[in-house]
Amino acid sequence: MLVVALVAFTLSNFVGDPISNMVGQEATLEDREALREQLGLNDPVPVQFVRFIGDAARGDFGISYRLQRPVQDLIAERLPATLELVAVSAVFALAFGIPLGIFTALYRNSWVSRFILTISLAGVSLPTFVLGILLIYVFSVTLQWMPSFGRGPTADLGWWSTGLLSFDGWRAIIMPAVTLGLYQLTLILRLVRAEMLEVLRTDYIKFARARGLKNRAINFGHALKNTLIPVITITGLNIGGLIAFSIVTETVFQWPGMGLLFIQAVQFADVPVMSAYLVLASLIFVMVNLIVDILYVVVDPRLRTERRVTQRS
Amino acid sequence: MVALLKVKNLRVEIPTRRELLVPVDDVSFEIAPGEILGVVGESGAGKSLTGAAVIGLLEPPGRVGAGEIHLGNRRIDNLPYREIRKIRGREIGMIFQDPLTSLNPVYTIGRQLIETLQTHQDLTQSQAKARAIELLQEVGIPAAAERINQYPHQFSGGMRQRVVISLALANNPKLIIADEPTTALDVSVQAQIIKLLKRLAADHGAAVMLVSHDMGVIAETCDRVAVMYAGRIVEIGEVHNVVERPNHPYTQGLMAAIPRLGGKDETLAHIKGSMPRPNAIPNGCAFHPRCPHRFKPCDRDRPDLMKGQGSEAACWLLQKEKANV
Amino acid sequence: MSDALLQVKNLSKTFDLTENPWLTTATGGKRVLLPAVDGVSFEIPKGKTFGLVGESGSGKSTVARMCVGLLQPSGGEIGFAGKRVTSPGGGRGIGRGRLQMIFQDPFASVNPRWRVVDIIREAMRAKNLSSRDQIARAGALLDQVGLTAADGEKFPHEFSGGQRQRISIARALASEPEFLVCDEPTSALDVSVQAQILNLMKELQNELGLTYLFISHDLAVVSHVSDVVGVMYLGRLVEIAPKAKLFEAPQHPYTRMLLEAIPRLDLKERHQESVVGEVANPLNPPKGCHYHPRCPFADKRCKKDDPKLRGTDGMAVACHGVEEARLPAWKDPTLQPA
Amino acid sequence: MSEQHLPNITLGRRMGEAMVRFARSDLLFSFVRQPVIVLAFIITVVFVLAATFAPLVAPHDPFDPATLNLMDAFYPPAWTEEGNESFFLGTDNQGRDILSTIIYGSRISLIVGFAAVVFSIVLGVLVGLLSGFVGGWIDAVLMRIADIQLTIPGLLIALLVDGIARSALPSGAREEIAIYVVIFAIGISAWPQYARVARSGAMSEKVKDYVASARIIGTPSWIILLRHVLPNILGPVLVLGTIGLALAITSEATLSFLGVGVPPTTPSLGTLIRIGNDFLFSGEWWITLFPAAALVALVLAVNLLGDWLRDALNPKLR
Repeated sequence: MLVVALVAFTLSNFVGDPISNMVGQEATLEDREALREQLGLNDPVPVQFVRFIGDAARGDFGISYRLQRPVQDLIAERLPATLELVAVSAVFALAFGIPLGIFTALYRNSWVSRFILTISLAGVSLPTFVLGILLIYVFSVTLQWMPSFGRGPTADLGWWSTGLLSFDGWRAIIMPAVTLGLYQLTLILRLVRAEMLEVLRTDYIKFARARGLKNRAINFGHALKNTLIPVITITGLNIGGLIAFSIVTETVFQWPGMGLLFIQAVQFADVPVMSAYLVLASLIFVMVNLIVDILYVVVDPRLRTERRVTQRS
Repeated sequence: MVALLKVKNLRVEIPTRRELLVPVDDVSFEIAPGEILGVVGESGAGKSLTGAAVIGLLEPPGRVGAGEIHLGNRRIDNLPYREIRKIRGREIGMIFQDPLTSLNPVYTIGRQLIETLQTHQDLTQSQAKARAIELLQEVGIPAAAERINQYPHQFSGGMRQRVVISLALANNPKLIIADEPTTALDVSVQAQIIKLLKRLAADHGAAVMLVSHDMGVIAETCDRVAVMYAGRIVEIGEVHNVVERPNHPYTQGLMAAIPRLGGKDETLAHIKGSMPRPNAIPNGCAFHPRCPHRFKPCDRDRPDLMKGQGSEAACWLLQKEKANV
Repeated sequence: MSDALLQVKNLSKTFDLTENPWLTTATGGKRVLLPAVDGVSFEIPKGKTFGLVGESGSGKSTVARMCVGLLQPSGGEIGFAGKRVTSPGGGRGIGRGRLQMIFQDPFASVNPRWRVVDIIREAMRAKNLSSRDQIARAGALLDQVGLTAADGEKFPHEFSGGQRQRISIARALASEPEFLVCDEPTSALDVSVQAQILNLMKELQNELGLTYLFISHDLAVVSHVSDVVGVMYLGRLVEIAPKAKLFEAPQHPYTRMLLEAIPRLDLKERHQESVVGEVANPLNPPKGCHYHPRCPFADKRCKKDDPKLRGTDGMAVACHGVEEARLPAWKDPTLQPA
Repeated sequence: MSEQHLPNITLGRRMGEAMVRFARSDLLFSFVRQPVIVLAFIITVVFVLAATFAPLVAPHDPFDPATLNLMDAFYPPAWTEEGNESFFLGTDNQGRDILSTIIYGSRISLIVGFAAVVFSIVLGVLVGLLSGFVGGWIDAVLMRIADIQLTIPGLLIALLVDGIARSALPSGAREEIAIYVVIFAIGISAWPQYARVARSGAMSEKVKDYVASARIIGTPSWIILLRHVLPNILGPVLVLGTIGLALAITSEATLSFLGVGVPPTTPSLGTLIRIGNDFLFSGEWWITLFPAAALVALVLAVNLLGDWLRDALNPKLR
């Protein structure tokens, strides 16, 4: 976290000169100096950093240079859109990725599996934005079934505005979510398959077969649980990937989320927004990692008791 | 006595991209109820594949290419999956080499035992649990009632192998196939596991097929022994006959190559060369290129098992003697 | 002893297995220490074979690796040809190439991507030989270990396990060593191939006057090749004796137990009452005599005091029971079928 | 020492033998058995050749203002009714030939992809070898850095590096070095993967006995590292590199699509798609869909090769 805060802070210090972005060419030198003072840009660097940390902890990231509004308000507006998109994509990726992975591992020589695998490789090779463009071209431009941009109507639940309560909202989220989730789906599919094949080759699976256990019990009782242990880590890492690629998806679909905010901020060197985004994103990464670690302990009993050290003779 | 297990002309094939490998060929043997048969051989002899073929667990693309396997009155090598599954664990139990990897690390040993019991027997959860504790006690695990809730990694190597044995014996199988059950263990633990295995087989009246590379383990444990070389049985007979008066030149070489405790400083007798790879098994008697006694027929015709002194061996030398008499 | 080629005195090695050393030190946590070797002493006279036997966790391989300088001892010293070896590296301290090692796994002990001839020539770096001479010598070495010079052009995967072990031996001989450390050289081999390698090693010893430190878990193999045998248990040497003595009249209860446990061709029924328990976790060895929890003769003193290795005439044993002469005489299991 | 080890007489013979070994190997066998892989290989070769000889192959030079004519703008592909014979895949808003821009664009994409992968392999393998071989605190520090970076998605890293580099540099230099910035950004975002593979390889190799044997002989550590350890870990690294190439090409396209990659003056496939995207709704689909198809074909082909290579080199999967 601290590292990210430092990066974000460094960013705000060295990336361009915000003053020239905020004021026009015709501003006088005095105006600029006054603004500098007001923003605290003349203080020593460590002081600025401490202030930055303190402000960030309170959720205060300053004022957007471009939009002239407090960053936290902008984020609060945009956060629900991105989180909804990421959540729907993640559910989509897991709900299809894991079962398909298991299927292709168990029936690895059937033509259906080979077909799924070939398709999945295409999925890996299809860059997110290309997929988005294709979907828009087919379903919005040609068939006109789906909206090509935006979230559709949203409903406010306190500070959270959701698009998931209306049919149009769902219609709007399907294409972005598929776009964002497909790459992760293929990754999860291939990972589950590889892990499952690995587990199915182990001695304890062979021993389970030798005890006459039913296939169902072996595949879903014994093999699956061992398969999921590494899958949890990768899925955790992939939540980060989803957040990163939401930038791309939001750009393609003009989805009013944080990613779009960020990429616009990058183009305008709107530093407060950029650093706020980074801090928030890394906060999410850290939380996801924590959850992954906890899940790990729940799934794997070996981590619950003290580690046994293997010895060398 | 009627044999419990009858293996007739078993042939195991593994098709590869380049050729058809035949790592086990024309293997026949019988095991009587309560008998312990040792299958001994060096790596690549096909002894483990023979064991796997009996219980129907050859790894694809390996398959039984020819021959028959009978358990009791029933032929079991051509059964559909549903039927052979019911035999595994119920009528044939199997023990693998490495106790560290034979148990599923994410489930308690109790769960694995109970699952095995309930798969084959109509038991309630509490009945199965009670039986599981009994089984653990039987294999010599102290404080079984508490340890049943522990995970495999909480057991030592020897204790884990005891758990593996209790799992294999859970449903009182008539036949136990033990594939190198002590190879991964220290000598002192090995001695205990062998003793346990012998005692349990006797108590349960089960027949045992003990696959091992260690002639010492076989000699201590078994009633009869089959010596395998390059996928075939080259000699079979009572253990003491095979150990003391081996008929096949390979068995003779093998026995002479084993260093004896406190033996004198003499050079060990040794067989030249090594076991052929399964894609290069010589014609005729597979052992002939290494055999010090080979003569005319050896590189042409494959010898069948023939009656010798004490044991049967697949060697033309026996035929020659008979012919000469 | 002046005729000893290798002298090991009070050798110890402790591995620090602490997961996160800084954090542990900073927080005052307890370090995880593995006392792999604890005060081991022995000598090997020139031209002889010293066998070291023990079960897993006994520390025998660690001793081997310290002798050739692969591991730095935590305590004690190693002397070679009268000189104290302080620095590691089979040789910088001793003079390159005078000590060599043969390893257990024939598949890991040669680089799979090198040709056999290059594998052997690597060991000749220290000798100033021309390429031609190196190749000629590599061929001669291959010949000596029962392969042919033409085999030098092949890659390791074209050889069987036994043949690879021969390559390993040829490589070890390339630097004309006086001393070979053999760490379970035949454990991965089949019996018939094991006999070939053991015979080869004996021949080479006779021809070249080599001295061996031979390590194995297999008592029978050790008894076959060694002049003197040392038995290790959980990092300590518990008994040293000339081979014949050790197998005829073992003193330490652990040695006796091993002799009872080892399977034999010649008997089916015998007594094995003392064969109980398993080697304790080396991270946390029992107090006093490490063997006391498994020993039928253990008393209070055994649980408290470490026994010292004592003896005369090249025989020594570390056992309070032997010292107090309260152990029964050894009954060979062969003579006393139960 | 290798040169001295291998006299010239045997070198030729050894190369001959190596060819024979390759011809008999399982690798070639599994290659010719799978037509899809052969096709992927052909596609990749075609792309590489076309990109290398772009000035010779491309029908037009899309970046020579002298040959551009705005009158040629928005021609659809040649086979449609309004198509123009000389512009096979049509033209864009400035009258540039789409086929030519794709060829030149692939050139940029491939250069960036290759350079980024080479950069991250060199960096990653260096770090990984050092980390795995030396161990101790060096390992702890390096791997902690890699772990931290791994939790942050590569795209975000690349965006960040790209953003910092852009604003830190004088605006005049931006255009010229933009391509190097992109290479650096993508390369730096991928090194931890190679570092991890190299490290685990180095760790498993260094405890093998052939390394111990070399130590006993007195071989210096750096020779052990280069001559013993490195060749034995290169296989998995190269497999990862092939898949990494596909990923790098994708990343470059994504960055360019977001407008922070290579500049529009020397457009890559991603830039072309970005430009064309604006015309998608007005019906000029060919401007964006053809570059997109080219990109997908290239990435898919490389991915197929990488996937096959991984399976073919992994003995467990046979």
